Amino acid sequence: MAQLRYGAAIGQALADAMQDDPTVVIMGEDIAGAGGSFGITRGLLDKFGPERVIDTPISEAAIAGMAVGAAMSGLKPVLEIMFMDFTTLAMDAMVNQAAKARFMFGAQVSVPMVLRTPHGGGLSAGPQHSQCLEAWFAHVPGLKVVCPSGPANAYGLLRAAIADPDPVVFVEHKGLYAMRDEVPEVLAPIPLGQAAVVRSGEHVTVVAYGAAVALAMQTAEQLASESISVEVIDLQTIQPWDEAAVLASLAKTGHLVVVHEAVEAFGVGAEIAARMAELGFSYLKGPIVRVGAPFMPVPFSAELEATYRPSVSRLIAAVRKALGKE
Amino acid sequence: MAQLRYGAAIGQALADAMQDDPTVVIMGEDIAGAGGSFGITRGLLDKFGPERVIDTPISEAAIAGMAVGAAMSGLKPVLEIMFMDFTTLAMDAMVNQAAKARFMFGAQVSVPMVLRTPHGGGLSAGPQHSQCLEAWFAHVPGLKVVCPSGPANAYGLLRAAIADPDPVVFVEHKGLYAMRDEVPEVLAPIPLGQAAVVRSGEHVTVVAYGAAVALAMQTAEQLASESISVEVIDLQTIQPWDEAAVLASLAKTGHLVVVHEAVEAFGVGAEIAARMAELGFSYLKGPIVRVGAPFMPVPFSAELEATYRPSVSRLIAAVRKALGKE
Amino acid sequence: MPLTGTGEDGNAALLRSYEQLLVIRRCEERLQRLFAEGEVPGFIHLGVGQEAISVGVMSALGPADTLASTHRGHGHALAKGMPLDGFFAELLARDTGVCRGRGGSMHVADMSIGMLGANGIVGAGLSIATGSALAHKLRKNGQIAVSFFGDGALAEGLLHECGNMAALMKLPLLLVCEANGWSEFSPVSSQIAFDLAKWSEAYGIAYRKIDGNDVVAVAEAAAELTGLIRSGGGPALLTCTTDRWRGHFEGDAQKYRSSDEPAPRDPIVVAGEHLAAAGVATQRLTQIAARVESEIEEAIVAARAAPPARFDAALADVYTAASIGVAI
Amino acid sequence: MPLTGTGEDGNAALLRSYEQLLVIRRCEERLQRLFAEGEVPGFIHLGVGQEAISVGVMSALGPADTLASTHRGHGHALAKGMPLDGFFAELLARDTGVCRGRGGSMHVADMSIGMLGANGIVGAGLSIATGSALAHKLRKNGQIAVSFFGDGALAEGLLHECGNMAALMKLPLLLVCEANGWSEFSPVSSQIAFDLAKWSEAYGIAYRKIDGNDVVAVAEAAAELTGLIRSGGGPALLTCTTDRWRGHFEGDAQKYRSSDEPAPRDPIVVAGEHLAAAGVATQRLTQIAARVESEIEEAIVAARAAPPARFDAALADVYTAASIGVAI
Ligand SMILES: Cc1ncc(C[n+]2csc(CCOP(=O)(O)OP(=O)(O)O)c2C)c(N)n1
Ligand SMILES: Cc1ncc(C[n+]2csc(CCOP(=O)(O)OP(=O)(O)O)c2C)c(N)n1
Ligand SMILES: [Mg+2]
Ligand SMILES: [Mg+2]
Repeated sequence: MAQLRYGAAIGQALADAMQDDPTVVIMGEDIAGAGGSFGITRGLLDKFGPERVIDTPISEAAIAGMAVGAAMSGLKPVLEIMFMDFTTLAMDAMVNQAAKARFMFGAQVSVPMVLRTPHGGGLSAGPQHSQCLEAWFAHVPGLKVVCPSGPANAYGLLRAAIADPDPVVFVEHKGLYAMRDEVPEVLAPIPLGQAAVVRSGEHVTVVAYGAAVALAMQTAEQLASESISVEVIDLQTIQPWDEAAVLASLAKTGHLVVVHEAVEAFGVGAEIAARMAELGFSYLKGPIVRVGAPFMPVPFSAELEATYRPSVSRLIAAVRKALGKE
Repeated sequence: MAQLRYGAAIGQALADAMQDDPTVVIMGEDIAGAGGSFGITRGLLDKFGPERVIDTPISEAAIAGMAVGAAMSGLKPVLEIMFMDFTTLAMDAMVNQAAKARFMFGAQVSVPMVLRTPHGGGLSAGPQHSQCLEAWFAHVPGLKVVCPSGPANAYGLLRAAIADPDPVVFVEHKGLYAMRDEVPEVLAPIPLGQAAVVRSGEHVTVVAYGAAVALAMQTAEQLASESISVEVIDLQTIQPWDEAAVLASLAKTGHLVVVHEAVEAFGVGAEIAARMAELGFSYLKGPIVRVGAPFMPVPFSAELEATYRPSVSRLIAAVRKALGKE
Repeated sequence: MPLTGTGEDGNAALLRSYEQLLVIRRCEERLQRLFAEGEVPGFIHLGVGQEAISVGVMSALGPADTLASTHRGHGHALAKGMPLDGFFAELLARDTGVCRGRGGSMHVADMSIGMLGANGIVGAGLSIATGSALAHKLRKNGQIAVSFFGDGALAEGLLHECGNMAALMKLPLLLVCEANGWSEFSPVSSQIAFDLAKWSEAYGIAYRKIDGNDVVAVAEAAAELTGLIRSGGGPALLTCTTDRWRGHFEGDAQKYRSSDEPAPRDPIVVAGEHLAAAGVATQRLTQIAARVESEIEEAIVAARAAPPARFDAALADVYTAASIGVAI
Repeated sequence: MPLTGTGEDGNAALLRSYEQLLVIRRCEERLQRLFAEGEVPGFIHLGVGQEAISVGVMSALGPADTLASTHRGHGHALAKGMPLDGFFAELLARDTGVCRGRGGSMHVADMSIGMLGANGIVGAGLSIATGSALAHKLRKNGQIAVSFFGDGALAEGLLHECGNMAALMKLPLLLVCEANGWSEFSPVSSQIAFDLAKWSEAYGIAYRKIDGNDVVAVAEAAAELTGLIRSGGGPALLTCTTDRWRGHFEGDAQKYRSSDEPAPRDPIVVAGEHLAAAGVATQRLTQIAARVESEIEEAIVAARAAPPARFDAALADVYTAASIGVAI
């Protein structure tokens, strides 16, 4: 097993994809010369040159729309939007153009583009540089949404996203960029749409994605000492998500908790809970409990932000609640 | 009881609000001289003049941001975005500015603005002129989201929205504009955040909003003949929504169906179902079933669109499923 | 290449343009009736009176050059070569339509001829065409991309972002402003405060403004500007003044228009005059007109007979490969 | 009003400006240390070297005039009159901060003096200021609004949308471009292809470009342009050339910068030269400097002693009135 950082895994996936496919180009603000605000694209300019590693002006609406047009004209653009909060400026291109093109043009064309963007807090970056907005994109038919939890699936999912013929919103957690973990010797794509059971357990299913997976694992570890056996599912892909995997786990455990860093209300967890409250109702032995951010913008204060973000203690409380052990 | 059309009720609410409060101004594309693409603001230019009824260029990002700045500077702007699909161009202003200002500036200021916009299909307007995107806004702390189902609450909720100190996304259904119904002799604001039990019943709770309320009422009517007694809740406000009202109804009926025209996946119904699968779990006697649009863009073909949109027959099937009577 | 020469042979290109003008005009006139009779639903924006812009610009494009269009895109589609069958079948929401009945008027597209789609979002085509131009440049295929947009669309921020981007990257992009003086129900003069010639100059974008109702003038300007662009000169902007004969969309009562607007010049009449001056017999034009009419009627007959759009096929086309999704 | 006169009295305004320059500079220098020592978290963008723009422009504004700022907004806030206590308390995430510790550096705001907020979204302030200008115009209160933005922000579409809007509606709006030559880690010349003077001319927006490191020059140009604006002339644009002395944000290693950039002119030195030329004694400046330093240290002491930001209060401030929400 080799070791890789999450950020480096993403950089590696970009490099390998560019190596394998000359139509892959990457674009974004300060991604070329400077290697990106988080250093993810460092080295790619030297390797692939300025025609394929493109620094753009601060024009999010245009570059997203350009990615659509380029994807319709033979390229596979991978666009970086520096913070997920700034995707607010690129919504028309993603939602009304990229997501719809294949469907509304009668399957004449696909839009093979990836929008990479970091979400999440922990850096005191405040209300406009920390949001987790993946639920928006998951609500839009035609987009795929992916969120890796560690270096190995960051690599594998990004390779799959770039190879995918459809537009993919690839959500990275900026707090994970420095995370170091084992990756397989031979890195390979991980199919989109498949969850991973990252810890198996008997009593309760915890569904997580992105940075929340580590929380779920810690929670499982802690609860094991109380003989509560937690099964942890890493969703990996948020749209289309792996309903079958979650259902199978729920069938086994009878209890469900969903955790993510995004605001709980109308977040990704709502869909998972709602779907299981329908499909999995007969398996449910207790309430479905969600852990997410409270209903407020992300605060600047480090102290407030720590309270704001989901924690092991909140997740433990949620598991107890789901099990009726409050 | 007087009679009023949905569109006229909205126009009346605008006129009355402008009459009562000189700081209310309305702005949007073709809303002044032309009275709006759907004729909602007709007559207001003559009544209140071009300083308060403002035609703008086709610059959605700017006019939404301007509404924020104007609201921070003593006006109460009511902005029309011609189709909800075009709010994709106004997301930064709504999400990063309007929604956050009060919180992130330490409650120094409120942003008393309303963004009015029509959603929904039925006009063969196609994939970029029919979307229901309210779930996005409901996911953003700081925004309120309202969706009236008929003339009476269109008037009352809009008056409350304009009077409200916080930014409100006021979602109208373009297919309802011509709907005529009874309204009280004396029109008054309807508080935000409160649902209305529009039909009481014993066996199952159907939660709806906007155009889906009429569907729910028809469904209830039809099922009454089979001795299935349906309680229909008109949500009215989607954020903050009236959890207590839904919970009380669920406590009575034990069964829950949620219906809306928006895409089912990651839609408003997901949050309601998820919340009830937690808070109301002990009351639940069957699966929570949602009825929404399938996972595809809104098709142009009238035939396809009719299949796409929720219908009484799909709602009846959902109620049966919820009741275990498939 | 210039459209005009002498005699019938020397005017083959102009005759082709004349035919295209007629095709677009007659198609839209038929659509107008089909809409009025309830056979075509939705929002239909006709470009009657503006045909010379599509035809003139397209005369300077090759089949692999791309274009992004607008809500008023029939002319762009047909001039670029969209087959009549697929066009009418789309408007009639048939499975044989260019978009299999899912897009309709506002989304007619034909990737096989580089027509990247009409678009319901004002201004969106600007960025799509800019991206397409970027692809052409990086792929070094010698192609160019064209963005058509109206004079009302000039207010959208993408004009600036894409103008800056294209100038910066020297992209092979032709911007074509169809200046009909209207932005829906409002005169453009009430919405646009800047001068487009000066604007272009600020970005170093080559600029021409011509009579958009004269297909020869449009073709000449397009030939000049696409020549500049193909030789690596970066983006150019062509403003074509024209007139919107009909309402913003079909069904628009146009109360906002005054009866004393000057009568617009008819691009078909203008083209006919050019042909007459060049010595082409009117009889030739009558023949063309007859052929166009019958081709259109045949396309409508075929569309009517075609199977309707299919829901299952639509659902399967949300993603490219079948994937997990919420079934209806 | 001009900043300069003769003697100490005649130079009261310039002395005030000098003090403001010092306040901003010393505040930022302290912040730099507080950040390095881990006492201030988050993204901190310092405007060291750019102070004359804030101070000069503010000299032309009244207390009720409004401004929308940027991610690099300390100078705008302090020059407009934000109290030092609230400023430092905010950066230290205290309950007594101007934003009660929820906004931090990127969101410092003080509505009581028309400072509508620093902003983490490049370009967003353009539309907020334009809207504020609209409110001033409709309320006929004689006030104007100012939008500060960087030269990198020139690429955003809002520049165009707001420029057009303000020109069209003749809004009382001053656009101030802080041209430090950098857009994060890239030279602006690699991102902006248009000429701002010509651009302004295309929109009929009055334009001046001056040395932004000379507070007197900024003040004079701001006085001229705000005069034009207040007399109903519509929007104006002022480009102030300047230099970003430090990294894009604190912690930026600036590997992209070359060591042979010419040494920038220090706005404080320039202002000091003006004062010396006008006969103001250096001793006077030393006194001011000492006062400024002690006021800043007091503010930091107070901030440190203040209670931390409160979660419950934050949660209660999402909406104006307590409403139904999801509790944590
Ligand atoms: C983003 C967006 N805003 C508004 C509209 C509604 N709309 C459709 S066409 C139009 C006017 C466009 O005017 P112009 O660009 O001059 O084109 P024309 O209709 O004159 O061909 C408007 C406002 C839209 N479709 N998209
Ligand atoms: C919409 C948006 N895009 C990108 C960023 C990231 N960003 C922050 S500052 C900056 C550069 C701004 O340059 P300029 O406007 O010249 O201001 P300066 O930093 O030079 O003061 C960028 C790209 C952002 N905050 N917002
Ligand atoms: Mg027009
Ligand atoms: Mg700069």
